[in-house]
Amino acid sequence: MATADGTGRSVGDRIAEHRAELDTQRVVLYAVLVGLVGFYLSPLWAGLTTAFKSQAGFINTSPLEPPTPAWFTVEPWELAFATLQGGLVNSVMFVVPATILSALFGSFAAYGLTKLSWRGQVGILVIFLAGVFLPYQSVLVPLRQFWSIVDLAGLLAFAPVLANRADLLELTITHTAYGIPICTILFRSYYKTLGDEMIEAAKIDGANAFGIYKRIVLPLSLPMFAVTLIYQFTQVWNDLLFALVLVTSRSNYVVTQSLNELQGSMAQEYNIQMAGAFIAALPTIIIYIVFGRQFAKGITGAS
Amino acid sequence: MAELTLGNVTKRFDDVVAVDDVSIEIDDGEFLVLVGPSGCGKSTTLRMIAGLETISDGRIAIDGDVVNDAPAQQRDIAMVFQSYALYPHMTVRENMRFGLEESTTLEKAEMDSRVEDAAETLEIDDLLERKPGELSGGQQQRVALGRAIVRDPAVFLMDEPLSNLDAKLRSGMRTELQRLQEELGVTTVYVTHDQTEAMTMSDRIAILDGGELQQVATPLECYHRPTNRFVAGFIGEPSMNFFDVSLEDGRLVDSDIEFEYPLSSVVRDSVGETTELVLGIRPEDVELLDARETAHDFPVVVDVVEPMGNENNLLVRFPDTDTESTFNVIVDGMCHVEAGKRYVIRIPESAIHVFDRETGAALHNREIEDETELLASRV
Amino acid sequence: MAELTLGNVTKRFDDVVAVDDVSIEIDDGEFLVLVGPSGCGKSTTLRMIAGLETISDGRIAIDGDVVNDAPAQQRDIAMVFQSYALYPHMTVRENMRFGLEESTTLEKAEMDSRVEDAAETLEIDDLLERKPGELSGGQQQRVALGRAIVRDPAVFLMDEPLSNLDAKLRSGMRTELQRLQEELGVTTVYVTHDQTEAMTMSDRIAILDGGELQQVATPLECYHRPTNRFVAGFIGEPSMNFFDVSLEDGRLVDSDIEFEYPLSSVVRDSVGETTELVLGIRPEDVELLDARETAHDFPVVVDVVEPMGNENNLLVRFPDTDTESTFNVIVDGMCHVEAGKRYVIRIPESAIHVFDRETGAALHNREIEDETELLASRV
Amino acid sequence: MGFIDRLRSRTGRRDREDRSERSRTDGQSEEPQTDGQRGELRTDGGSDVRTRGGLSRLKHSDAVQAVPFWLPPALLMGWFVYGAVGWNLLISLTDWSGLSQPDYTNLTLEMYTQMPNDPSFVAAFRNTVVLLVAFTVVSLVIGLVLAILVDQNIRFENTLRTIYLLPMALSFVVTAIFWSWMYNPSTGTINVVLSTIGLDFLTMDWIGDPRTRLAAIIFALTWQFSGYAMVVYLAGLRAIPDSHYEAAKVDGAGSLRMYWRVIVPQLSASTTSAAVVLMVFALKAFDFIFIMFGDNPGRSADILAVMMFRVAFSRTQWAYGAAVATILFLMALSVVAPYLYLQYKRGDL
Amino acid sequence: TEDEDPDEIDTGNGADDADDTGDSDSEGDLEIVHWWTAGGEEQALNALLDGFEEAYPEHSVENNPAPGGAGAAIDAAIQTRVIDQDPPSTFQIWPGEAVRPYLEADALESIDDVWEDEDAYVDGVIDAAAPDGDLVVAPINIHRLNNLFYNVDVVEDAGIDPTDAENPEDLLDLLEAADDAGYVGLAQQTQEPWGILQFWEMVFLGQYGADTYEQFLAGDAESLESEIADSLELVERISEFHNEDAGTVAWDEANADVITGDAAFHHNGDWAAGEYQGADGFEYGENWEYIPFPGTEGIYTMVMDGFVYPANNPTPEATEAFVSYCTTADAQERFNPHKGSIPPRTDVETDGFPPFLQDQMADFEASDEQTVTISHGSGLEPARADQVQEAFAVFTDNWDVDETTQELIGIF
Ligand SMILES: Nc1ncnc2c1ncn2[C@@H]1O[C@H](COP(=O)(O)OP(=O)(O)OP(=O)(O)O)[C@@H](O)[C@H]1O
Ligand SMILES: Nc1ncnc2c1ncn2[C@@H]1O[C@H](COP(=O)(O)OP(=O)(O)OP(=O)(O)O)[C@@H](O)[C@H]1O
Ligand SMILES: [Mg+2]
Ligand SMILES: [Mg+2]
Repeated sequence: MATADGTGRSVGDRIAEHRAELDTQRVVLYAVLVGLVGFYLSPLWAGLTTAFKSQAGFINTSPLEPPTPAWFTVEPWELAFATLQGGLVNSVMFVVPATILSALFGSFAAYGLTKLSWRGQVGILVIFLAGVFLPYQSVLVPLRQFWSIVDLAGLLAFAPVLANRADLLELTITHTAYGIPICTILFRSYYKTLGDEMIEAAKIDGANAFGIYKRIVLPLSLPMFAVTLIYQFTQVWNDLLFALVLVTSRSNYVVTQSLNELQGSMAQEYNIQMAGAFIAALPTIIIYIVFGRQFAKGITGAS
Repeated sequence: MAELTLGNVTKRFDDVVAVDDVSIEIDDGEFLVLVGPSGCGKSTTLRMIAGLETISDGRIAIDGDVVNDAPAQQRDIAMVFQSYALYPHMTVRENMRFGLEESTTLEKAEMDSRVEDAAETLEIDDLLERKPGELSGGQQQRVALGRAIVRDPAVFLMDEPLSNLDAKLRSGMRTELQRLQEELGVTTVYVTHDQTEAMTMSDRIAILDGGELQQVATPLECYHRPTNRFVAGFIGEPSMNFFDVSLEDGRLVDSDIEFEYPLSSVVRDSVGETTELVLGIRPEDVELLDARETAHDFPVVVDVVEPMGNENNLLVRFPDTDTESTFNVIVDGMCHVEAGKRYVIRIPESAIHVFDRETGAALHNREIEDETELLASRV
Repeated sequence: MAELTLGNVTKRFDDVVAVDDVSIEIDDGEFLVLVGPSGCGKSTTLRMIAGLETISDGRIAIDGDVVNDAPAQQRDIAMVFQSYALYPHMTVRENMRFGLEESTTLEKAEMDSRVEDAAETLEIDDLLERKPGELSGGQQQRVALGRAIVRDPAVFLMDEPLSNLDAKLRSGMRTELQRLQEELGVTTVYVTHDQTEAMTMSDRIAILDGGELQQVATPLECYHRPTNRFVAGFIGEPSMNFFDVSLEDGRLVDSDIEFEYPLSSVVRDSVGETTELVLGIRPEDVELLDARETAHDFPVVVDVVEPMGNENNLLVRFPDTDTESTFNVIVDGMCHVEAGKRYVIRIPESAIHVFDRETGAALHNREIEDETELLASRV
Repeated sequence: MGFIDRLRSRTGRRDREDRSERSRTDGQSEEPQTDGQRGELRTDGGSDVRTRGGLSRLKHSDAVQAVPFWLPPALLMGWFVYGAVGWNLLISLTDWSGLSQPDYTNLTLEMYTQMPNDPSFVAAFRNTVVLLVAFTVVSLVIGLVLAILVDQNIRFENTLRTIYLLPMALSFVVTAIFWSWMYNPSTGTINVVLSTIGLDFLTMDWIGDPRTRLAAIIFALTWQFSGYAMVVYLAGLRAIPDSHYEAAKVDGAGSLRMYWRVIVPQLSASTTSAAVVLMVFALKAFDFIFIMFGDNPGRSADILAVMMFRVAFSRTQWAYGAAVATILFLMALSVVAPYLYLQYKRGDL
Repeated sequence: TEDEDPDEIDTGNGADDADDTGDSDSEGDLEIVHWWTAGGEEQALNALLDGFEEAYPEHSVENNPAPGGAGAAIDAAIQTRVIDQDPPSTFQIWPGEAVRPYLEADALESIDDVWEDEDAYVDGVIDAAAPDGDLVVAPINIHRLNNLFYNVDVVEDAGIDPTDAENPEDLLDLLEAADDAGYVGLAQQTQEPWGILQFWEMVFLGQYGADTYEQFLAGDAESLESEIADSLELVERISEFHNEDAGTVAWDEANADVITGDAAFHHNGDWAAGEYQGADGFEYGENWEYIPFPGTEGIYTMVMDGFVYPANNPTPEATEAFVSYCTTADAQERFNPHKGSIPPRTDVETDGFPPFLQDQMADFEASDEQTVTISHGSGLEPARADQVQEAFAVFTDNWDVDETTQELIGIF
């Protein structure tokens, strides 16, 4: 038998070695993985324990220790919630419509650009795609200018309920617009996987472009809507920058602003801040845990 | 049901001419199969008929009405796709109803009854409430057919509808499709690259190559009476053997290998003045002997014997040539042939084809007894 | 080069027994083809030999050394994958060198010369600097082969290496592969589900079904001397026709269709006491006549005629049976048969096989003249 | 009589026995179907398939039918993205500052020419580049390692993947709060952990000390986004056929060498796409720094995004802020444009 | 129970004419934007608003706090609204140069007419309230910045007497002694640049006096190069005695070191005293004390808050009333004890104030000079102030005296 490696060691020797290697390798692998879990979770864990500690408990214990009964308190949560309450409601009020609108628009655009074939769509697509990567700072000043010229509150003066929420409406429109590129890309990558033949079959079956969208593409997009909505919700919910610039009245503060306020107040009460951080992050964490797979799909679809 | 006419149809994609001046008249109720090598323009032709692709030149008419500019939605056609293209979110029933809902104003009850009738015919009536994802390939195939049938279109178009099925299922569906088309009598254009399908299903075969139509004829006509070398080589598996020869003194000669094949006057006459020729003979028409007997017998070396059980596939070559220039011979499976040995083959003159080497045109095709009977009609 | 022994090898995946107690001795330099229906355990067997899958039971030995527990890296094997598994970021040269670099301590120059030699043999020496993405399917296939060859391993393993190629290329590669293996004389195990490959390339065929080994024998032995009904039905295309019959008074009887087939005493004897039988006859062994002459002739209706040019494929059935129970008959292409008409078929006793209906075991196989010569060796 | 039977009877085809008699002409001998029969089935007069004019052709062309779908979103997005970028450019050419409205009559490049002399800009620019490169590289490396570890057929794979990716679901506001506390030199987890495991000498004032501040930010951002790189790489790894691993094994390569020589080189597409997205995250890291340090993080951690906000919104030097924003946009473009071009070349668009 | 129907009050308070009432009704609420959202600040504002509503029951208030980063967030919000000419009724601002951009944009109206008792104010306050000569911002409180707080026990333990320190250099000796005794010398935060900026301002003021400081504010930094460098160097040397975590903590965390007895000194505005008063068993005079920052005796460095009357005012009358009210003794008496600051007026009753503030009020009245600060917005217009902040952000990074000196000079 031609042993190509020239070592000439018997097969039996090599086997024994191999077996032992295998077991230790697995043990090390799991140890590393668990260590990494520690690394990724420790800030959250430390934050969680701290949020349940009194100020004294925070000072006197190490951050990773769970609170002992002596230091245990839920007061930080109550205080943080009191501060964030308004922001939470406001955030929900603009994040939900912004998310839905940008997903819908994205789906429209992707359908128009993918499933109906015509020249020049790549050009337009590139315009959409480049929008995904826009740093928001580059539009901040004009954005502020734009919304001061377009006086939504004034336009809506006839309906005071809306006029009072003009800031949130501005945020909704703004986030919708800036969400369109990524939603378009997400839907497009999905629509590309839908067979052309299916669309052609529908055409031959007599359906027009709108009918095809409504009866074929839209129902088939539902899983992608889940992905897009989840992704977009997280993005919009987590944003601070636009809110900083566009929201001027405190009654319209969104949750990230309220959370910042919690941090900005005079004394550094970490326990309250941590509780606040968890409260503000709760919707996204829940979504993430329940729809982890779709979330991952969303963020990777962006590339 | 309708007549379908392609008149000088051409399709250009940028600089590629995908379909080049193709004219075919397809009769009402006829089953026409389009075959040809990959990329020859089969799908493009079909898609132009369907209205999925614009027509660069020429005209397509259904029952005399030119439909060049009608959108797919308004041509009265139904198409079965290679991938079936079923709507995955709809049940079988909804899939089949979709076309009716979109293109007619039928009443619900009528739609349902049509769908159910078609489903019964196709023996998928118990699957009506399932989604395509829950069906096997063959069942999906039937649903795709059903979807086409319920619309009662003027023309059926099918683009390799069986190619996703496994061999066994394919041969079953082949028969069924053919039966159905005959029963319904709907004019059908069927694209395939599978010879068996082309030969067995069609009323006529249209053979395309490089976008150009080569021949439109019944299957056996194409097999036995090819109009040119391309068709002769394309139809038949293993394909016809070709030898480049020159005509010298009424004999076909390949001077490199001392091959001389005397021609009878009949063949001689049909060849005419052309001297650069190609001799064609199908593998199954070559006979294997132990010794030379006639002038049409030649010594050969058997290079490879591929026993298939029912027959043996031989790769043989003339002595003193290299392994590159082998040709195929098929002999009976019970006949024991040894690789590497010398044998004698006979190329019967009754079975030879002769082509013009330059144009490829067939100058002489083989003899057939009972010719009209064998070729004229589809069996 | 080496001998390869599989001794009672079993592979269980959770509750699936993928390979069940398989024993094969593969000789030094032999070309063994593993065939069987999809999911029968072919790939699993191969992967166990390669060391890519652990062995649940039994042992695998290369040249007498049991390698059950050796990792793939340390078994002296090379494998050609169905997908070729070329490394897309390396040039052809790098692909071919990779195995040498990883598993030997050869000098650079020696590696290069080996790679170039192999490339020359495979006629890919002008492709050495290209990346796999720039090669056609057939060229990739060759590179994959080359990668295996340079390593000069004890055993070649190939898992459907040709299935990604188109028909024409496949038959070319088939011959080439076979020639190469003969030249190199490396013990080879080759998995395929393609009959033609199995029949034409192998020294011996091993047929698996449901993880169990059915038969290991030369191709023609499998074709003409199947050990059981499964093998008889699996080998041969179109496959053997089977009829469920009972043995009554020395005749094979199907009372439903008034079928009576008298047996000669030779056959009678080989059948023994079993009465529930299956009669087998290959399509090409059935003869088509115009009128009954012997007791082995039966009236039939021809349902479908599929003209293939060189032959006609008939679907026939006994009168008064339904379309479900047709069987295949192959007749010459020049023979004009009309669908729907009645004919007579002859089932020659010399060509019949008889199986035990319950166990499937072959009780009688067909007669062959020249038996040893035809079956014993690979041609 | 069923629909199919109607079809059948219409065709005149009866039963199978007759089939062989059928010749090609018998189709023509049948009664032609009346137009009315089909016409009544159609809503749109579809049986009328005579040639229509070019207008109809245009109306039915895909290009025209696509317009209502993509144009409205394109306009909305186009205005807010490209309109705003253009407007921003325009503002950057004015000398607008303070609390009045801009004056567009006198446009100069002055804002740009003063940049090189502004140490604040130079520092922010340098930090932005450092952040971009270091953060991207570190995240990619960690992501790749994570992906390879997770790809080892491990148990609880989903759980682990979820955990590694979790930080990405959180707002910068939240993670900045967590990390500013993690980095607290006396009570923060990092130093507490370091001293409990006896590495006291490593404890530092991570975000107080300018030498470590940017590194600390990068580390925290890596914590947040390496999971993303992992997910991308995991997808890349999964796309490599098993047979490549197996071929390498059979070829005699050990695990490490297999990854190094066969697997990792095949992940270049994943690397590019992950790198681009990570860089864009880095350019957007404003929220994080703003929460941690306010709008004045010091030269050691200032980045263009923060500087832009500070200059424009704290100092009301709108034109200069817009100019900085333009530079930021150009940086993003310089990352994205080659990527898009590459994608286009590869035919992935 | 205090929420009585406004109409009822209206009728009961017949002094206002019907037009007024009608106007104030159509005017809507008085929208006040400020950043006082927590603790004593919130209480102080509420006390002020209560007083205002008592005095002007016809005006109702819409409290619109915009907190975060001591004014950082308010900037963006207010600026936008001012640019849009949609300002709130009134908003909080630092009297002094912070007002400058609004003046330049003609965004503020003069409040000369509604200002009550100009005589009750010292010059420094009037100057800050009228940067261009017209009064535009009504100050409501004054914090003092030039305090040096210390822990009495620590100081005694270290054997030092803070009152010995006559100038900033002397402080260095005190810190050294404290350090020798094992204490943190100076509890400080350097995470945000204003901490070290305000400290430098005190050092500079202490070393060179108010005139030189004013010269710097006026923009003549160039001729002060060596002074600036010297003062920076001293700051740098003092930084040796900072708490270790100065770079990561907020000021109140640093200040906690003084309360716990870990640190000897803390420099800050008198808001720091709020922390001491909040700590149990930590009494003024007994456990903690303060001195004016060494070298700044007789100077009162003011950190004020005030309210303005924006142009294009949505509620002119209510705003007028509110601004006017802010200048009254009543308003300032209500507001300041909670806020921990002193009233800008010198005629406010001291009884309601804790002893520490009473001492401060006395200092204020006795002060020769009142200066403004860069670190809290009143000394320089915002754009400059922000650049100075940035320069100090750099300084806390590298403690490079020369570089920072040049940068400071370069700003003007
Ligand atoms: N949309 C298109 N743009 C450009 N060229 C095209 C397009 N569609 C087809 N072609 C070209 O037209 C020619 C014919 O293509 P077609 O799909 O009709 O071939 P086909 O006969 O159906 O082949 P196959 O058997 O592989 O399906 C090919 O050369 C193909 O490359
Ligand atoms: N990793 C696995 N886990 C569980 N079952 C498996 C696994 N691999 C194969 N099997 C099962 O083992 C059986 C044999 O599989 P194998 O891949 O060997 O079949 P095969 O003969 O190669 O089929 P094919 O022709 O389709 O490649 C099948 O039933 C398959 O489902
Ligand atoms: Mg095609
Ligand atoms: Mg397999």
